[in-house]
Amino acid sequence: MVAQEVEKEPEETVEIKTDFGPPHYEIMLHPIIKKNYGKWKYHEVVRPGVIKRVAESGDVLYVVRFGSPRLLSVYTVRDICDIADKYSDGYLRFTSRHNVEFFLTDPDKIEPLIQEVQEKLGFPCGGTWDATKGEYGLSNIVHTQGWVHCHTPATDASGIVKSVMDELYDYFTDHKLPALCRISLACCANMCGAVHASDISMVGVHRKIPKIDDDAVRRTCEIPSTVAACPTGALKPDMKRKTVILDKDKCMYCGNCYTMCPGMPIFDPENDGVAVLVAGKISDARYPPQLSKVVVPWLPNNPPRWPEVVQTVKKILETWATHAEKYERIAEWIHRIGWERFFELTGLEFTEKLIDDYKRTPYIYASYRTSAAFRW
Amino acid sequence: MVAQEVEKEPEETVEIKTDFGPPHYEIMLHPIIKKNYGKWKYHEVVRPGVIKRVAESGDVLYVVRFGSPRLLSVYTVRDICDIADKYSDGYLRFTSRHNVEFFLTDPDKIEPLIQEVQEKLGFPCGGTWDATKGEYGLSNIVHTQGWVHCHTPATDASGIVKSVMDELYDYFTDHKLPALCRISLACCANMCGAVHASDISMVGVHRKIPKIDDDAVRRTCEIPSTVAACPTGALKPDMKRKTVILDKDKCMYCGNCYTMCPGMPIFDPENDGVAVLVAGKISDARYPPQLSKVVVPWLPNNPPRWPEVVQTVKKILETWATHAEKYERIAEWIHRIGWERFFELTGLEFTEKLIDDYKRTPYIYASYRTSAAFRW
Amino acid sequence: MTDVELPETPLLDELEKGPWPSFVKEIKRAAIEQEKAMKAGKKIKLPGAAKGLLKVLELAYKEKRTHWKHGGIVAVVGYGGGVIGRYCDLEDKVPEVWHFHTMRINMPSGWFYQTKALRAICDAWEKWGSGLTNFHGSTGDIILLGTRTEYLQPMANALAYLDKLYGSPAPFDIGGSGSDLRTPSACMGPALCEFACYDTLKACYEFTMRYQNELHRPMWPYKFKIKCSGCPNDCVAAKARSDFAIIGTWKDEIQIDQEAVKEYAKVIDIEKQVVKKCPTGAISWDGKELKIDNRECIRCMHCINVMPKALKPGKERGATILIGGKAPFVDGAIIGWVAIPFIPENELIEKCCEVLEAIWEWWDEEGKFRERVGELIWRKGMDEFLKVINQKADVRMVYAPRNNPFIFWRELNQ
Amino acid sequence: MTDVELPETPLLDELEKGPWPSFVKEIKRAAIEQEKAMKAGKKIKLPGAAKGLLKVLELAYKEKRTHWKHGGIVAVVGYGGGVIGRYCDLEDKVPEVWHFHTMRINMPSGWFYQTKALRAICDAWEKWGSGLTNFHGSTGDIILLGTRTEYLQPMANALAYLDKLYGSPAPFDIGGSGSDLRTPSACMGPALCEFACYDTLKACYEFTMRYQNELHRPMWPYKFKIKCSGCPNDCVAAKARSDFAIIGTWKDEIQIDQEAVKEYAKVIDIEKQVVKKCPTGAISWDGKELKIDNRECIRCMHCINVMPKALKPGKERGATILIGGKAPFVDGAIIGWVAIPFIPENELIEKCCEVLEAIWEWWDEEGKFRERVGELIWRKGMDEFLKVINQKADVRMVYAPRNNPFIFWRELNQ
Ligand code: SRM
Ligand code: SRM
Ligand code: SRM
Ligand code: SRM
Ligand code: SF4
Ligand code: SF4
Ligand code: SF4
Ligand code: SF4
Ligand code: SF4
Ligand code: SF4
Ligand code: SF4
Ligand code: SF4
Repeated sequence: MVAQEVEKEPEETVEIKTDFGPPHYEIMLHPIIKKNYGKWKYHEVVRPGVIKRVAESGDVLYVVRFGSPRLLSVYTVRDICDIADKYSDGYLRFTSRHNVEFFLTDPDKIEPLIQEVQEKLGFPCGGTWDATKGEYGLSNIVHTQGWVHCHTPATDASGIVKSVMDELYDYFTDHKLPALCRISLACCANMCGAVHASDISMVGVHRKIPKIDDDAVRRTCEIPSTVAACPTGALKPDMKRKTVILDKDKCMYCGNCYTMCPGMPIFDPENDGVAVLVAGKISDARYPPQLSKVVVPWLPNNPPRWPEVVQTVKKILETWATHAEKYERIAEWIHRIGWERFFELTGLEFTEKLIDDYKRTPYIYASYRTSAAFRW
Repeated sequence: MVAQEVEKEPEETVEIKTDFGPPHYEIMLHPIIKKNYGKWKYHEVVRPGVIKRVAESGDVLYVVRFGSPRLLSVYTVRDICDIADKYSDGYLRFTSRHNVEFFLTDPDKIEPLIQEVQEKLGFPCGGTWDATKGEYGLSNIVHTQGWVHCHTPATDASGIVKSVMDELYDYFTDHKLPALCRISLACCANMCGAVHASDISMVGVHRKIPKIDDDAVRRTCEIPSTVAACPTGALKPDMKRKTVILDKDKCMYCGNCYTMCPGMPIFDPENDGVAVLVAGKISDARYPPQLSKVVVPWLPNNPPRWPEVVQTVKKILETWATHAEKYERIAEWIHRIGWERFFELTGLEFTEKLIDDYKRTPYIYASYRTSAAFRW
Repeated sequence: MTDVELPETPLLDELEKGPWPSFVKEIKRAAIEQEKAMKAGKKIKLPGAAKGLLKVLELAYKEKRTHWKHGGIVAVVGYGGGVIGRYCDLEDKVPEVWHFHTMRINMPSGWFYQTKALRAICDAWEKWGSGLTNFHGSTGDIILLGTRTEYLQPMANALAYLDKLYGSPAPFDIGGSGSDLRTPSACMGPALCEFACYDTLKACYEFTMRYQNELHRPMWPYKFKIKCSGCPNDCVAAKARSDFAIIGTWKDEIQIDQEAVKEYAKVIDIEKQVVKKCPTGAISWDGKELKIDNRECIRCMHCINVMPKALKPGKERGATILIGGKAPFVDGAIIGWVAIPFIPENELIEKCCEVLEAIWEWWDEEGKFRERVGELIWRKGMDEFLKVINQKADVRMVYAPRNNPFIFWRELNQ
Repeated sequence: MTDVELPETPLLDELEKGPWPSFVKEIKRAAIEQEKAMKAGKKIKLPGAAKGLLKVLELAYKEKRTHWKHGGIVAVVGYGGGVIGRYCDLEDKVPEVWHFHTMRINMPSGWFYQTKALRAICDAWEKWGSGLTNFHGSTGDIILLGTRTEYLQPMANALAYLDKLYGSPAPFDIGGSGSDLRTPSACMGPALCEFACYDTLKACYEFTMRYQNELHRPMWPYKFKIKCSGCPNDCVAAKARSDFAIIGTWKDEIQIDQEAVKEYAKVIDIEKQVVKKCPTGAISWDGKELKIDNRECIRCMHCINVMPKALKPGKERGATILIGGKAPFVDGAIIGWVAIPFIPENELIEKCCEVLEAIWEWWDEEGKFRERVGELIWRKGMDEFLKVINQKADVRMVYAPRNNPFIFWRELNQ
């Protein structure tokens, strides 16, 4: 006991402190940002990855953006800090799509910064867009844990993202797209990557019913809540045997039951895979927000580089980029050309799998306004 | 017995004959129509109510349309026949909106025909439109039985139709509207008038729960099918008392149960009334078919002339007619100006009653294509 | 006329005023003339019915409620449908209309008539019924409004022998009601309209004749309606009002008569009225030539509607089938949706029959009591429905693909 | 670097290739550097975790399946959420990552940092965890990926005293997980963006601070997310990804600097890029003056986005609240819909708190287990919801009014 006490770390002896909350954002703001907070006049895109921000005060700040793998070792984070200290007065931020941004006041430092980041971190400069010109870069892919950390994935996250971004790299570093295009990935239908409203998205899908391990169910699961978790009513309690019974015709392999009950794992190496969705949108710009639509119901898991998924995403992106008008996001483009043409141009096949048969969402939703766009 | 047999009518002695079907349409066709069947070249609207049809053969037929009250005594039908014999070679037709049409080969007979119909029948010539010029007449109101014959109405049909058409008479006899406008009426939510896809429609609505007469239920109703008929699950069987129990919070006064079971009448003189819907559309022209939308949840039954209903319909029609562009039907007009403006311009009030909360229709329907408009 | 005494109807009298033709006048006319005819020695079985209706209706107007009661089952021999039973809840007060059943009579395709046929119907109904009609009911039938149970059969017989007994060019048969095939209807189509992409009258007639049994003997979960429109203008509102809508259309190029376009250009603003209004921007007009990019055209009809002399549907004609249209009970109002994007004209009737029969068999087996076919498809899924009708999925069946990945892979889980 | 031995990972190695930065490199780097640091005498509690992850991940790639198991409940003292428990099903083979729990750390509003803060986190996590992070998780937290149960508390303490123990400018607190308020997030808003219609960072911070209890102690039917976007561009995807989305907007007229418009006219095609793309056709441009019919403008942002120097949101600013956004389980994916069309900027935070509290109380009482608030509203009706939040119905809450007349008139039936 004594020996142990001697070894205690400071973290083991402090008093428990709770509910103090995150740091106040103000202390995290670069002085120029703090000074001009709420008083920015306009911005201009200087080159892919570099946004010049001009304040009413006349102050100018260059925000320089770099792609990140999101999964970072603390050693790389420290390298990032070194660079921020050197170029950015010790301040930086991350974007909502996990890119890193540095703040420069001296335009002459932009090129050296880009050089140094590329050399030290290997992070590309880009991910921005220039709405004035109507020229768009592709940004980072919002994604999830996959095989790195989660227990329900039907596919990996980081590996596909890496493979897709390798293939679409030039779209990140340059402004070659006609409009905003947001790509997202979620490794299961829980959709932590919020792929349900992205221009292009990939979602891990299971295709086999969960394997019920009666023993494990008995040991680890609360049967009523497991049964209740099934959206399609495919599960029934078997009170006698203290387990659950599955109606395989009703199951749509969502894995919801597995989330509630470890006793019914749903993964299946050969049948799990990736569905591809398109035409989601969130901003109110021009066209109201849209849910993503499934255009490929399943592609195989083919690690380490998922060529089928990568090529499908690329094909969609490039078909769109070739045919769309300026500012026409995928949803808007398809709205103009029709879904008939979308399938024709991309060469994807429309099958009965793509006709919605998920009946739980009530039609009332179709009448609710999902945008802040209105007349007064 | 013998006496009775002597009195028998011919209809009482013939052999029963079934399933011979309606007359073949060909024998009902005017000779010019028969000759040019499928070989019409084009039409032209000569004046409101008169369509000149030109065949590839060069034949010309004038189709002259008259408004009808639909409810006709056999004596009036005979008068119509007299006129058809005189002007139209013994042929005539009715339109899908219950107007009467005569066929003339001699344009000089048009005016005399119109005169004679007006004098003898009091039917106005009109109900047509001229798509070339983009000038539209209002046609007859498709409607239902109401208090004349049905057992479930929440309002009358013919009385409101007469009152509305009296008020909008000039729109029938002239081409004063910017686009097609179809008005329909159904006296209950069964919607026999198919008001669910009309530019303007009136539908009778109940607002009180059915009055359960346990005795009558016992005598006249099949309890399981009555319970099953309720769309909202408001009814439960009371097996002991052999009747049904109603959850008044779930009931939306649809009268579906009353259709199944005479023991629970739903009418209520003071609370029954008329809802007004707008912006339905059926044709594929320009804009896809649309379901009608409720814009006034209730107006009182105020017979014999329902001034509140008449004025509301008129207000909507004229507001639209004043503001819409050519070819812009109500749905299209509102699509352009926004529902905000619709309520503002018409002075109607938007309340929570107009927000959909009928959850039975599945959202999948929102993705099904309800038109024949596609690309090949 | 006024030697016949009518009940006092101060409220209804208000509806005799005004320019639009009055249904009250019609009821009064029937009341008066039928009585006069009887007095004049004509055989009239139900004198006073129209008068009775006036009384009941006046009371309804006063009390703001109906006085009609459920019908119960009334029918004619051999048929299960076609009659709507109706009783009055004022039996003592207005015995004339205690029974007041409606008969639905199958109209000819397109509502075309010879006067001889109409006169015959009038004569028979003057005798056996109230003398009141609807031309037409909103499904399309001739509606004979109000008679007694015992006169249903003779009236049906009168119609069945309308040619022999009343000089009609053909007899008339009963229409649909109850859980059966309802009387199919059709727009005037090729009879009068240059837009018709298939023969609507013929199709309607064929279906009616082929399915006499289905029409006359309710034996399904619920009603089923067929309507035939010759083009996407849909003048019989088939998309909204029939479970099975046959909408004429075409696949190839709109036929253009450039000379005729130039004629129109003299009287209308083609740019504004046609080019700008095309929903897909498929049209261009340089003042000399009208060009249509037929790959972009969605066959909405607008340009053709505006310039019927200059434009015509293409030559590769046929029809689209929309399924499920209906009123809001129980699962909500449905405008039918695409079940078959295109059937060529020459295969149309046969193909429709094949599909109809497959649907009915399935619905008969799977449908719940009072479940329309559209609702059954919602419940079972388009997947199963497409198997039933033996069709492949087509993107034209949807406005957009599904928004969720909750796809059934039943073939992998057998 | 290579004096540390790494497991063989031929599949993962493929993902070190290619131009995009590699997460595999990151894992390897952590494996190597953590071991080196330990060898160099640094206190490292969990050496080999990253190496373990490499092994597990390689196997996952080979077998095409995850090797992670359900977490069970792991937590830190005083908190119910913020930790995702995770175990590996290869306990024997890879004991290094048998426990591999994630900690969610509440980031500062807008993801702004001083390097000092980041370095401090790195130092603490190098010691107590795998040395692997996500900057950031997709809810917005800093994700600390992988540690053992017994190190959760010391790491939480390290963060709570990050200022004192590691020289951070401020301590860091745990974020949300489980059935609680999730860590709110905000777009950069006024910190960098000229479009911000309210102070997103402040709002986000205020909510976070006021609802520490709700954030840290799961006690609701399910999760609840708040996101703050400064304008309708919605750069934190609040509409789709939060139950309660606060979207900045304005009510009055777009501010126009005509001179700046002319400048833009020199470099872009205003007619094509701005006028034609306005969804309501509210803009006109005659080469000299840009006119906006603000009655027609729906504040979609497009014109402002294209010409930020020339156009600005109006002066009467505030926000729209959209309710219900979420992923597809159970009742389907939801993009939130309008609950409150407009709250003026100066009332925004208080009003939101009032509404949030009302919603939570109701949801807590009425919500089923694992029912998101949007789903509860679908179940109960907007009618009831509007009473809960004390709002009047507004046509801006819907794209269109209802299509059926099945309206509840409960007030008449009490
Ligand atoms: C930095 C960031 C906000 C943050 O707090 O982190 C941001 C920053 C800007 N956004 Fe954004 N947006 C950011 C995520 C988003 C998102 C969310 C997302 O991607 O998940 C959206 C909604 C996406 C959607 O609709 O699906 C988003 C939709 C927009 C739009 C709408 C564009 C459109 O045409 O629909 C604009 C307007 C525009 O294009 O100028 C916009 C405009 C901008 C501007 C121009 C605002 C400004 O005045 O500074 C910023 C710089 C754009 C650039 O890169 O050139 N931002 N922006 C986010 C960058 C993510 C990244 O690293 O790529
Ligand atoms: C870590 C994270 C993904 C990531 O890599 O970024 C994540 C990871 C998990 N999410 Fe998530 N969700 C994460 C953001 C989201 C988002 C996006 C967002 O918040 O913007 C969503 C969609 C939006 C929403 O809330 O609907 C999301 C929707 C879900 C759902 C489905 C919820 C639903 O109502 O449909 C589940 C299922 C559940 O709650 O059981 C889920 C459940 C999970 C669990 C806890 C799986 C589970 O059931 O145990 C995952 C743990 C993974 C792991 O092993 O670490 N996660 N999850 C994100 C949280 C990081 C952070 O705190 O910053
Ligand atoms: C006679 C009738 C068909 C029949 O078999 O009975 C008919 C006849 C014609 N319709 Fe129709 N339509 C008839 C009911 C309909 C209906 C059904 C209804 O009203 O319930 C519709 C669908 C209504 C809807 O969309 O809600 C209908 C939508 C059209 C349209 C589409 C107009 C639009 O802009 O949406 C056209 C095209 C046009 O305007 O020329 C059309 C065009 C025509 C043309 C021009 C076709 C032709 O070449 O002859 C006909 C004469 C129009 C005129 O009056 O000037 N017809 N038309 C019906 C007359 C009813 C009446 O008495 O008023
Ligand atoms: C007579 C007619 C109205 C009219 O005045 O024109 C009519 C009258 C009745 N309809 Fe209808 N329907 C009539 C056309 C329609 C239409 C329109 C159509 O066919 O184009 C519809 C909407 C389309 C549809 O089928 O959905 C229609 C939808 C209904 C419904 C609701 C069906 C549904 O699935 O939602 C009912 C309720 C029922 O079946 O119990 C109904 C029930 C009834 C009943 C039988 C009431 C009942 O439950 O007993 C009515 C008898 C009235 C009476 O006393 O004579 N009627 N009914 C129409 C038939 C005349 C004819 O044969 O030509
Ligand atoms: S999307 Fe599914 S598998 Fe991926 S992190 Fe979220 S819960 Fe886990
Ligand atoms: S996987 Fe989904 S649908 Fe299948 S049983 Fe589990 S919860 Fe139900
Ligand atoms: S709408 Fe209703 S009340 Fe009117 S005729 Fe049809 S069933 Fe009867
Ligand atoms: S009126 Fe309609 S909702 Fe009410 S109990 Fe009857 S069937 Fe149910
Ligand atoms: S539907 Fe078409 S073919 Fe039939 S009448 Fe109308 S316009 Fe003519
Ligand atoms: S039919 Fe309609 S879509 Fe086709 S060219 Fe004419 S207006 Fe355009
Ligand atoms: S949401 Fe609006 S205010 Fe916030 S960063 Fe994006 S553009 Fe700027
Ligand atoms: S904000 Fe959008 S709607 Fe308003 S004027 Fe600009 S482009 Fe048009």
